[in-house]
Amino acid sequence: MVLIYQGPIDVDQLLSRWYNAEHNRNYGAMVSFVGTVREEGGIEALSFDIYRPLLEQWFDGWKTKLAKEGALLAMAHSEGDVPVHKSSFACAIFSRKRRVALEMLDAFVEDFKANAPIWKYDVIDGERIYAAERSTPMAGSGLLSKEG
Amino acid sequence: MVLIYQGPIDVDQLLSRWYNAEHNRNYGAMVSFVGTVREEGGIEALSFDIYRPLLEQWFDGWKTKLAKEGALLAMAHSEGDVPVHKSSFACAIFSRKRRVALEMLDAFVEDFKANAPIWKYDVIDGERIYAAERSTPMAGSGLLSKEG
Amino acid sequence: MVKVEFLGPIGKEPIEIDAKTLADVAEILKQDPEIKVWLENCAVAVNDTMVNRLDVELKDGDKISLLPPVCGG
Amino acid sequence: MVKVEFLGPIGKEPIEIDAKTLADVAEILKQDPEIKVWLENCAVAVNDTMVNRLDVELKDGDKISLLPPVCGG
Repeated sequence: MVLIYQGPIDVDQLLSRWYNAEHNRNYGAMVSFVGTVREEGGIEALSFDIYRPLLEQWFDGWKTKLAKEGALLAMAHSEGDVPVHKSSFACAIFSRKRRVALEMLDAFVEDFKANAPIWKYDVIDGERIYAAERSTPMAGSGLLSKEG
Repeated sequence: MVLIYQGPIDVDQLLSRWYNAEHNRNYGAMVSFVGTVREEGGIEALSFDIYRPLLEQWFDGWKTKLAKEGALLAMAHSEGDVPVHKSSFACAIFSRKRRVALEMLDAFVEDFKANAPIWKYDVIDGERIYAAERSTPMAGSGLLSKEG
Repeated sequence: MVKVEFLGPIGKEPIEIDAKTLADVAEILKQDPEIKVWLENCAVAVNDTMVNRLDVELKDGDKISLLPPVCGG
Repeated sequence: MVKVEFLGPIGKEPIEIDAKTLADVAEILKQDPEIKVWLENCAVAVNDTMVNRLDVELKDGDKISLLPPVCGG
């Protein structure tokens, strides 16, 4: 299951929780990624909407894929506002040997960016503005604009 | 500088230290790798020798390389014995955008395995046995066996 | 009747419409200019399963979700 | 005199020898069967700089390090 935080992720507590839950299960490698809100374009925060049912499905697909390689996947994401310099996304992969974890982290994060049902908004002067230019149409987009 | 621990790394404290030192310097991505001693082959621990002067040089080379990409590198390693299920190696890369950090983590860890001047021993029944089969000759090995 | 929900930034309340297939849904949604502009970039799920065919048959109570371009992290 | 040190698992105390180049060092080390077996897999540093030529000239007090196969992490 994806851990959903209302607002920023408590990264210290989260990485510690993941490491301590798994490091004695004989995994040799833990890789992790933490995404932090950058101060740019005059934003005071980013804000996120999540569609949980499809996020869970998408995540379960990856969990199953990694389990076949003997690896374990964990993920957390924020909902609502996350101020600059706070973190909104974290994931970790545990595997027996390093190779699987290192390769899969990159693939997972890229697919996350393209296909996780999460929407991002810039918060400027208290206003929430959809980050349209930085967003990616999901696989299969445009179905309903086709001529029947 | 590489952080050298005598014995196991305190991973919670270390990741927290790295994250908190850097997350408000406007890096958008932190990736990390933690290597943990696996229980296999009847070992009770791994043990490590480090040649610090060359480790620092090797590490500084990578730090400079990453700095050119706007990224920051941190690393810790154990010296002496590290019991099974404890961690002996950790590194983290911070970068503005995720791509540099994700790509460089893999490249750094692979080069670390091949060229960091660290020697590994299995500890079995209190005896320290060089892990010859898992070790890699460094670049340029064999120079002194050449016919002059 | 099927329910159509508009996720994320589309910012529109769900609607109920009469439709036998996704092609019917497409025809109806194209009539609302505010929604029409989103269709080209939206992916579609029926009862929380992603779909990529217009001839998907719908039954009473089905839920259709429109998913605009995403950007997590 | 130059100092030769044997790192990691070679497990031998440093020695001092007379040598003008690394080729001289190679000749001398090959005479010790215990060391000879390591030479094929050892990299070499002079004063903590990795080297890959036998004609490197040595001066009094230089430190030569033999680095056997590594395995960090």
